[in-house]
Amino acid sequence: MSDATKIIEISDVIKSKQLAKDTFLLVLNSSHISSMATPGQFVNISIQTKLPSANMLKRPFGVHNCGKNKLEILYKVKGEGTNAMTSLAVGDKVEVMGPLGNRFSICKNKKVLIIGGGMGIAPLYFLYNQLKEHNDIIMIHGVKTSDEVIPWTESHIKTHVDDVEGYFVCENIDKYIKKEKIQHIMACGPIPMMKSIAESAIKAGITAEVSLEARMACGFGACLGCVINTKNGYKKVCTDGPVFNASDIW
Amino acid sequence: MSDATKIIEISDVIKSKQLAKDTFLLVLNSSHISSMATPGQFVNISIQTKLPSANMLKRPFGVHNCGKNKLEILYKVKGEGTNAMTSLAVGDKVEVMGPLGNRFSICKNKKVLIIGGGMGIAPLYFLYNQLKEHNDIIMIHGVKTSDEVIPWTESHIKTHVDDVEGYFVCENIDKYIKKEKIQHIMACGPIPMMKSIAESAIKAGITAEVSLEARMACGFGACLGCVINTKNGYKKVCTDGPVFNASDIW
Amino acid sequence: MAELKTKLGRLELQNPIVTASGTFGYGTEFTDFVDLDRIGAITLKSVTMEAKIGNIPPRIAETPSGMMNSIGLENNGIQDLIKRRLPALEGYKNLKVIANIAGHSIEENIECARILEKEKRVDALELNISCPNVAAGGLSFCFDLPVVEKLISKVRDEYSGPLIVKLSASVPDIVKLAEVSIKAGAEILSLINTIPAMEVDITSRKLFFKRGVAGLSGPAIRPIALKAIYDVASHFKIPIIGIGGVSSIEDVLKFLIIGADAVSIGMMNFINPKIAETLIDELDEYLNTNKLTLAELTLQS
Amino acid sequence: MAELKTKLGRLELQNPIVTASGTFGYGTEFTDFVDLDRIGAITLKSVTMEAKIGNIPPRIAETPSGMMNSIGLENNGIQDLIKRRLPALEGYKNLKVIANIAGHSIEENIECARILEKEKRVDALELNISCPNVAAGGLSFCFDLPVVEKLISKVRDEYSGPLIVKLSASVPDIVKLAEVSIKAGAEILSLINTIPAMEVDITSRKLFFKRGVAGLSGPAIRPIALKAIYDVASHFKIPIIGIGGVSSIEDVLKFLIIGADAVSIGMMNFINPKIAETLIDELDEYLNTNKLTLAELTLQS
Ligand SMILES: Cc1cc2nc3c(=O)[nH]c(=O)nc-3n(C[C@H](O)[C@H](O)[C@H](O)COP(=O)(O)OP(=O)(O)OC[C@H]3O[C@@H](n4cnc5c(N)ncnc54)[C@H](O)[C@@H]3O)c2cc1C
Ligand SMILES: Cc1cc2nc3c(=O)[nH]c(=O)nc-3n(C[C@H](O)[C@H](O)[C@H](O)COP(=O)(O)OP(=O)(O)OC[C@H]3O[C@@H](n4cnc5c(N)ncnc54)[C@H](O)[C@@H]3O)c2cc1C
Ligand SMILES: Cc1cc2nc3c(=O)[nH]c(=O)nc-3n(C[C@H](O)[C@H](O)[C@H](O)COP(=O)(O)O)c2cc1C
Ligand SMILES: Cc1cc2nc3c(=O)[nH]c(=O)nc-3n(C[C@H](O)[C@H](O)[C@H](O)COP(=O)(O)O)c2cc1C
Ligand code: FES
Ligand code: FES
Repeated sequence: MSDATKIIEISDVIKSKQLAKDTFLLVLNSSHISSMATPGQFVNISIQTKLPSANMLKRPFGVHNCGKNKLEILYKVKGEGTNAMTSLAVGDKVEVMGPLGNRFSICKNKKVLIIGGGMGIAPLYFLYNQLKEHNDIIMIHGVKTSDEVIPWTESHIKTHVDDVEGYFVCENIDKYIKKEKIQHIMACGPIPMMKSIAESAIKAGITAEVSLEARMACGFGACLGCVINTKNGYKKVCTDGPVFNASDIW
Repeated sequence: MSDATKIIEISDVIKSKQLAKDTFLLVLNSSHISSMATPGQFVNISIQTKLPSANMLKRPFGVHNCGKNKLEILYKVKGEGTNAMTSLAVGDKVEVMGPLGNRFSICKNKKVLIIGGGMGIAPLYFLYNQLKEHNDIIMIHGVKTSDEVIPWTESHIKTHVDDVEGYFVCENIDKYIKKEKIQHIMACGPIPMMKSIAESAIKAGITAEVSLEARMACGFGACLGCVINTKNGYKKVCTDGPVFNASDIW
Repeated sequence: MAELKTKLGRLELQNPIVTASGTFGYGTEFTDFVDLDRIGAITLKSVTMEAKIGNIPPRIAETPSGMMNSIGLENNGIQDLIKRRLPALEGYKNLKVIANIAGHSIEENIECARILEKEKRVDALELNISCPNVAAGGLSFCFDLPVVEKLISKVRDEYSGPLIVKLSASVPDIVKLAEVSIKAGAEILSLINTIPAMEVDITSRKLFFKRGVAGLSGPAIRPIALKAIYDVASHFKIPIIGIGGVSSIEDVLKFLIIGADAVSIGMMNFINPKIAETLIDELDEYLNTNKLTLAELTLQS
Repeated sequence: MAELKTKLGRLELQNPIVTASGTFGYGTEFTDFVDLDRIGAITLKSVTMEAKIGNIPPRIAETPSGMMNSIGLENNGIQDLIKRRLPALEGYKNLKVIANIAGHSIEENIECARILEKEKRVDALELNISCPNVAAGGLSFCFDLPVVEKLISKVRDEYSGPLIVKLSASVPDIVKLAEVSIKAGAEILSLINTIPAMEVDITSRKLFFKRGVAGLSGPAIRPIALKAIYDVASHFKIPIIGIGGVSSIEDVLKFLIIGADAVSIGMMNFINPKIAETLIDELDEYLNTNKLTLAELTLQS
């Protein structure tokens, strides 16, 4: 469990921009969280509403990127919470709690495969930026359909589009690990994809870290709502994760 | 009961402006309601929120003024609904149901006292504009404190400020009716004030109409939630009122 | 167009969307907003033999994602229903009309049933034994199973059409209550009615409602309604009209899946008077898009 | 500063704001957000003799103005509580700590009480007989009054400190349940626990929670909690900790006025982990501004 102090910060929206179908980038002004967050950690966002009677649970989002006084969230519209977030405009205030959860490990001098499925890419962007100096990284963003392609300005992210190139993960990952001599995998995405990656890693005898999701009420270890089953029993995604060693789970 | 067709209109906010302490003017673009509404009628406003889970009841407001394609609401911030309304900005969409309820009568060639207590002034402004041509009208807006004074641009509204000039209604209305030879009173405001006006009118042998409020769920006669006690039993404020003959009630 | 026809025993609806008693007036209040003839059935406001003045106001309070009411069954009596309300609904050939009776005694309910037996515009009778807003009858019936049994069987004797009994979830044992109701002759069960609850006025430091108790409804109570429907549906084969906080097509689906055969809209009619029609369209669309039939909307294990 | 000291029988709190079991972890999870030493009392997550793994996920669903949980009393067992959790709370001299026990049998509760009797950091014991999320014990206790009586009196025999019994509103007769609890030795009653409810997953057409039933809490249930508190408070003189959807100072006032002597915050701790401290400040301010004392916050007639 990370021991950094969690805080609740009132942030200004600096930018809110649609990047792809149902996919938005939210840039927040943040002093504390932006300086404390590490890759893999997440924040809890209060859904903005003037109506206290809504009383909605906070929504968890991975830290997509951090800069000086700047915190970025990349999110997909799923239900009413994320839908409400799309109407955030520059200057609006947002309550952000964080940083929460554990980070991906700090690795060095390795050939690393960073792979994100769908919105799983969100926390990996921050991770890449931190690891790239000391590692040789291949980064893949897998999306189902062409309209989900995010126009990355950075050339290092290879986008794989299922409906154009065929489903990537299950069939190709084994070959890929061999061909590219991958030593470590860091991944985030849907459970079936994470599981398949974990199995490939085990088969190849390499290590893998996966970031997982669960329904949360608190985000900081108090409600016991976010458990997932691991080899050592239930673990809390919010404080024991969201990043787990794949071998602890599958 | 008015037989005009009620509709639900999606209106654009044309203007939202604070006029006094907690007092706002909301100007909406409206084609149907603005052309059908008559003085004393009200509309039901959906509190704007992106969150369906709020599920708030609509809020009733008197029609403050109507122009071509323009509907004005004057409101006071009371609780979460009206508080949420203050964040409406030009271009926002608002769902408005109306016109609802009954109008003040159309009188002619009379010396009329129009008197509004607090936000009770809201529907009377529209009324004045319609009656002024054919009647001799005195119009008073009573407020409790100086910060509630609305800077009317029209000279016909006399504002009476309780904390400066002393409480107006109970003590002065009898004298006023006599002195000004009032023949008919049209009023809207808190119940004790309406009652006091009704008693003065009866004493002076003149007629009075009062617009009343009640907690509403529907606004169009379906829930039976908005009743008030009259001499003929419970009546619905939403369809039998909000305008009542004072003598039917007290 | 998906097939939306719904059979609740002998009561056949063009679709499974119903409006709940007390939240849809007598139908005519809504004609500016919806085409009544498209709705499966409307349930009229509860009626009693004589006119009933109802409870002292205030009668309405808003609560988080819900509302409370203390109407107290105000109505103009059964003769007014017959003379003014039913004739106004004559023109709607596809709409089924459910009359809801809420006598304060067994006798009064028998009388109401006997009178409505003769009314052609009444397609089914709903016996309300679950209103929390009255001193006699109402919810208190539900706490006395022998009385429930007697009440239903007597009403059954008088009324030959489809008989619906409306239950509350706020009872010691809803499964037992359903069992007794079915044995006594209920052909359809509708549930749930509002939940007894309270509100305080901070300024006066008094109970907000004069009677203290009022009935809670709306989306807030939906998870409680779902459980009540599940409890009954998983024990008995009887047709169920599910009620309680329905506000969206997702809710309609949840109710149908968990065991309701039709879904009734209450409080949300006030917030969106067009909702019944909208939900019919959305249900049609959902079934088409997902290539499902109404019959397939059942709980998977 | 208004006087906020609150006596719940022998249990004296610096103010009437409490946090509810299962929604405040073991206190330490919240130290980044609140000063624990300012809170009246915190109630620890329910504990059992042995570690309990809890229910299969998903365990959380959001509902309109509320949430459902199916945690299933996951905890590391009473020894872990004593060795790790209680010592971490040693430093807070003004804070009262309420331990909450939820054994699946009378015997297990007796054992827990006997063990906690020796713990100085436990200022009061709350006996949870109302959890809807377990197969044995929990809410099922509440349906068997002789068992309630036996359970409470046995625990009473083992534990000499202030004994709180936590009730559910989802019982046949809460007044009767309260009566039995008081007779058996409860010194303080806390109410309400979560309400049994259900949720459906539309896509899979399955019940959302593996156990089907889960507990509903949050502002949605507040009007139901207010009624339960009123029902008990208007019948008995026993101190009451009011729980159920408290989210604002207005709610705190409503609970105190209707009959609670202290107010416990549940779900809202997740949405605003600073809420307990905020409400203490706002209560102080309200009393000052309105020149009222806590004792004057009672129901007027
Ligand atoms: C640790 C963590 C990190 C995440 N990071 C991101 C991210 O960077 N970008 C992104 O787009 N999404 C991310 N998610 C998923 C995101 O939290 C959900 O998509 C979002 O909460 C949906 O909210 P909603 O109101 O739009 O959906 P609704 O379906 O209306 O939400 C209803 C409830 O379910 C919960 N919920 C719904 N989907 C999920 C889910 N997949 N995981 C957890 N809870 C869920 C909501 O929080 C809410 O309580 C993350 C989830 C977790 C647990
Ligand atoms: C026919 C009619 C016309 C009205 N015209 C105006 C107007 O022109 N300008 C204006 O400022 N106000 C007017 N009001 C009062 C206005 O409706 C309330 O102030 C408003 O609903 C408060 O909403 P809230 O969410 O801010 O308050 P809250 O107190 O949070 O509301 C809680 C609930 O109580 C209801 N409620 C609260 N106060 C009142 C009230 N006084 N009357 C009826 N219901 C209430 C709300 O509608 C809501 O359902 C009118 C009321 C009625 C019945
Ligand atoms: C204002 C109001 C009045 C009601 N009147 C009646 C009634 O007369 N008879 C009846 O059986 N139910 C009555 N009900 C209960 C509803 O029919 C329905 O069972 C309940 O509101 C739950 O549904 P909902 O949550 O969708 O509102 C009333 C409900 C409301 C809100
Ligand atoms: C996630 C969660 C876990 C809970 N766990 C317990 C528990 O272990 N023991 C207990 O007595 N009550 C438990 N409760 C019930 C709460 O203490 C409280 O009684 C209930 O949530 C109602 O209060 P609220 O509406 O303010 O949340 C739990 C509630 C929630 C939401
Ligand atoms: S979200 Fe509450 S413990 Fe993880
Ligand atoms: S507000 Fe529903 S009848 Fe008047």
